[in-house]
Amino acid sequence: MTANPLPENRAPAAIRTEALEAILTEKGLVNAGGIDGLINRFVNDVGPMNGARVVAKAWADPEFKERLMSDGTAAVGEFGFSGPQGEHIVVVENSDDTHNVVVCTLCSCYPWPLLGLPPNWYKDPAYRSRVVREPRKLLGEMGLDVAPEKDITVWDSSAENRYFVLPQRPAGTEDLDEEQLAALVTREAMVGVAVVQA
Amino acid sequence: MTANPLPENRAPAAIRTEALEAILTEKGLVNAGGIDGLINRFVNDVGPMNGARVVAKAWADPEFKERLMSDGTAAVGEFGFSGPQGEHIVVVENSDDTHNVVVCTLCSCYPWPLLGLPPNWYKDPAYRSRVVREPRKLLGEMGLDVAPEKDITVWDSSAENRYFVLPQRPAGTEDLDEEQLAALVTREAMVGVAVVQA
Amino acid sequence: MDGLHDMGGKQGWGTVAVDPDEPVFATEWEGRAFAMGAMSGGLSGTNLDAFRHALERLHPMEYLIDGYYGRWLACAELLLVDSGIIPAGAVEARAQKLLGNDVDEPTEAVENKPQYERGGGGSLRQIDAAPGFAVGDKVRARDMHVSGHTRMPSYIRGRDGVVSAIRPAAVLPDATAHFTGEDAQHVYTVDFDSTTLWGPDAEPATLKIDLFESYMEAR
Amino acid sequence: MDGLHDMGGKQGWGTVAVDPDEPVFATEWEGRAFAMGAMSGGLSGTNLDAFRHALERLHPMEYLIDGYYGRWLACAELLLVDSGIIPAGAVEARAQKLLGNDVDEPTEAVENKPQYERGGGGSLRQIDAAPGFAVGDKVRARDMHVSGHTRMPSYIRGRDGVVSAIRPAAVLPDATAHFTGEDAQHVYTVDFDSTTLWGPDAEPATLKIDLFESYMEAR
Repeated sequence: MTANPLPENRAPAAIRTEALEAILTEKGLVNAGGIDGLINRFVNDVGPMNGARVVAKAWADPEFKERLMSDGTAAVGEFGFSGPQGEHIVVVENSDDTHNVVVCTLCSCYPWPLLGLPPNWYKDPAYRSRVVREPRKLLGEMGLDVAPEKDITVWDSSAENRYFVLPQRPAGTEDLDEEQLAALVTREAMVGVAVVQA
Repeated sequence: MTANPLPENRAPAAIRTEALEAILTEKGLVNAGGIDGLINRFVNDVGPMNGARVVAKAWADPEFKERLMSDGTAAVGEFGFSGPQGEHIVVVENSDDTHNVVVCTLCSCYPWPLLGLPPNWYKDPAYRSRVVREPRKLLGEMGLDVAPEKDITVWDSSAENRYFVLPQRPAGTEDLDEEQLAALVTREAMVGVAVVQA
Repeated sequence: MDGLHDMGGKQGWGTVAVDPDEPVFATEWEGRAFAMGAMSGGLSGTNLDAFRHALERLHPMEYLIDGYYGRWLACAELLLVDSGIIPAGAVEARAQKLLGNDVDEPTEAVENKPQYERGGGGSLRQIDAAPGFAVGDKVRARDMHVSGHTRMPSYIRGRDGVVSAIRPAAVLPDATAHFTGEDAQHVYTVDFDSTTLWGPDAEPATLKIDLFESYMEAR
Repeated sequence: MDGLHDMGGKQGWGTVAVDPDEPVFATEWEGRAFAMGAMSGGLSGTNLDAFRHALERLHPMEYLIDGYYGRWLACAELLLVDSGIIPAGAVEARAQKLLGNDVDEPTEAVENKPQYERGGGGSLRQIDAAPGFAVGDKVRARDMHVSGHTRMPSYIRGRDGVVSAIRPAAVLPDATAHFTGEDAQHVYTVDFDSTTLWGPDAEPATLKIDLFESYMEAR
């Protein structure tokens, strides 16, 4: 067999993970509590609900929106959203003219403090390869038909700037408060593969 | 999990091969004898021993060598070597100035009538990717140190021409007959990743 | 297409070892997969170029996971399914049955072989047109973006070379793989200097590659 | 490096489906592999760029076979082995033991962390040099052939674009991943028209990508 350098009876990833944790634990370099804490943070504390609050506030508060667009990092810092993969946040706004969509073709860079860890589709080679070459077709396959009159702008996160899409506020949401607005905002809309629906 | 579209409990290749053969046999499209015959041909009848005879004759018979260099297809046809992957044979001669090496970067095209089916190293992505970019380094890793004063020419078999390397005749073989010479000639030497040694 | 198969110059594949004594087929199934792969073009009513394109159409994981003859097996199945000789999923279903699992096998497929004409056997053709390029001509490999089958590898795209030989004319794989005709063309060997391809620090070498006339433009 | 990771514009990867309800980690091991991957930079005395380069150094099969967190696990192991925190082969040997197989575990490694200085936390830096390019400048992505780590994807190599924003200066990953210094540079967002990248038949779109100053040349 050519091309596969992995040992034929290699242990499954679950067992190799257990093995690495055991080795590092014996050396006193990690402990289960530290690992559990990190997992817990990304399962429960950080995720798209952060970004959704930012979007809702930007829709509800024009002054905040102005701050957000001119210095995304500082504006999301008002919520306490900062940390790894959030050194420099740039917010890009969808409009009637332009639809924005974000990718990292080289790995899977993603604005962790606002959206948590990336979903599978964002990490999938099909997304990473195709969205820079045939974005409209790919978005259509993913369930978003971008209106023909809209231009598409694709942001490839090749350095430490993290792009965050401010979706368009859907019609019929004039009476909702920030919390209600935030509940409408999906992860997919904040990356640009969906729009927000009322 | 991203990137792996294969069903998790997919049957091993050996069983899928058996399954395909069973289905095609039931339809009367293949039979075991035909399959066995094709296997037998490439295991026993066609292989590097064919090319080795061509090389030995070229070393021993200057007129044959002239015919071989000017029309490889016709010259190897004198031995009855022809058929699939041998439509147009081009022989390239190693010299004190130039070392030739053959690859197919896009698949694994190879002069079947002269060399049989390609060996694993020829099909390996490491060979296909590296020999066009760092041939001297790769050949060194494969055990062939090309003399620094020799130029390296790499032939990428991107169309239906099949390249065949005529190695240099080693010193000390003046008294050998064609059969003895042929016994020295390896598959690797006829692709250009080795030289012939006495 | 810009697929995994287009390996020239790519990095990260490691090293390669020569085993001078390796058997032609490492296992019984490899030989049988080879044989059925070799027969699949005829059985499916396709051709060699369609088989090569089938290799390119495999998902990269499928391309790699069972090695070279794993690819042949997968391509045989792909062409036979495309042409309606066997139904999609039939091979895996039968394999599961062979493993003792109780699965339904798909119903029969409807034969759907491609309809096209060939101008002869094999790939070489005699053509009337005079060659557009001569030995010694400076040429550029065109900056082509072909989503289907092509025999122009990406590593020479847009790079300058010199014609060193005129080869027999041949059918254009970009056409025959898709059954849209033969478009037979002159074929040339074009020489590229390694520094043109890989930058000034490249290992010195000459790269010779065969190009169809429509892949080339004059410089 | 021209590796499998450099996926922009490549073909043959199929389609992608969105599952809005997918869990953060599909399995227990994915979460633990993530956590150890996140800690591996600190434990090995390396950095984020070295981690990204470790992803690129995985054999393509390793890159793909266990998905995203499989890559993180493999990278954690690679960096820890490189830095002599654990011996090569230790993870697989321990895993085999956990599976009940009788194998010898390798002896201890010798710590060998890279020695290098950082000019601060994170990747952003203040630099004195004035930006070499201004918004509106026409530029070309240099025809670079980097065998190590780089953040210049191959699909813009040699293509023309226009600077649309100046971003904060940052350390150059091509340097920091290899512990050869920081080489902090200005970073620009450069706009490319899709037809410049993929030919005249490309879907209309604007591609915006961040480039370090040394990746660019004036047009």
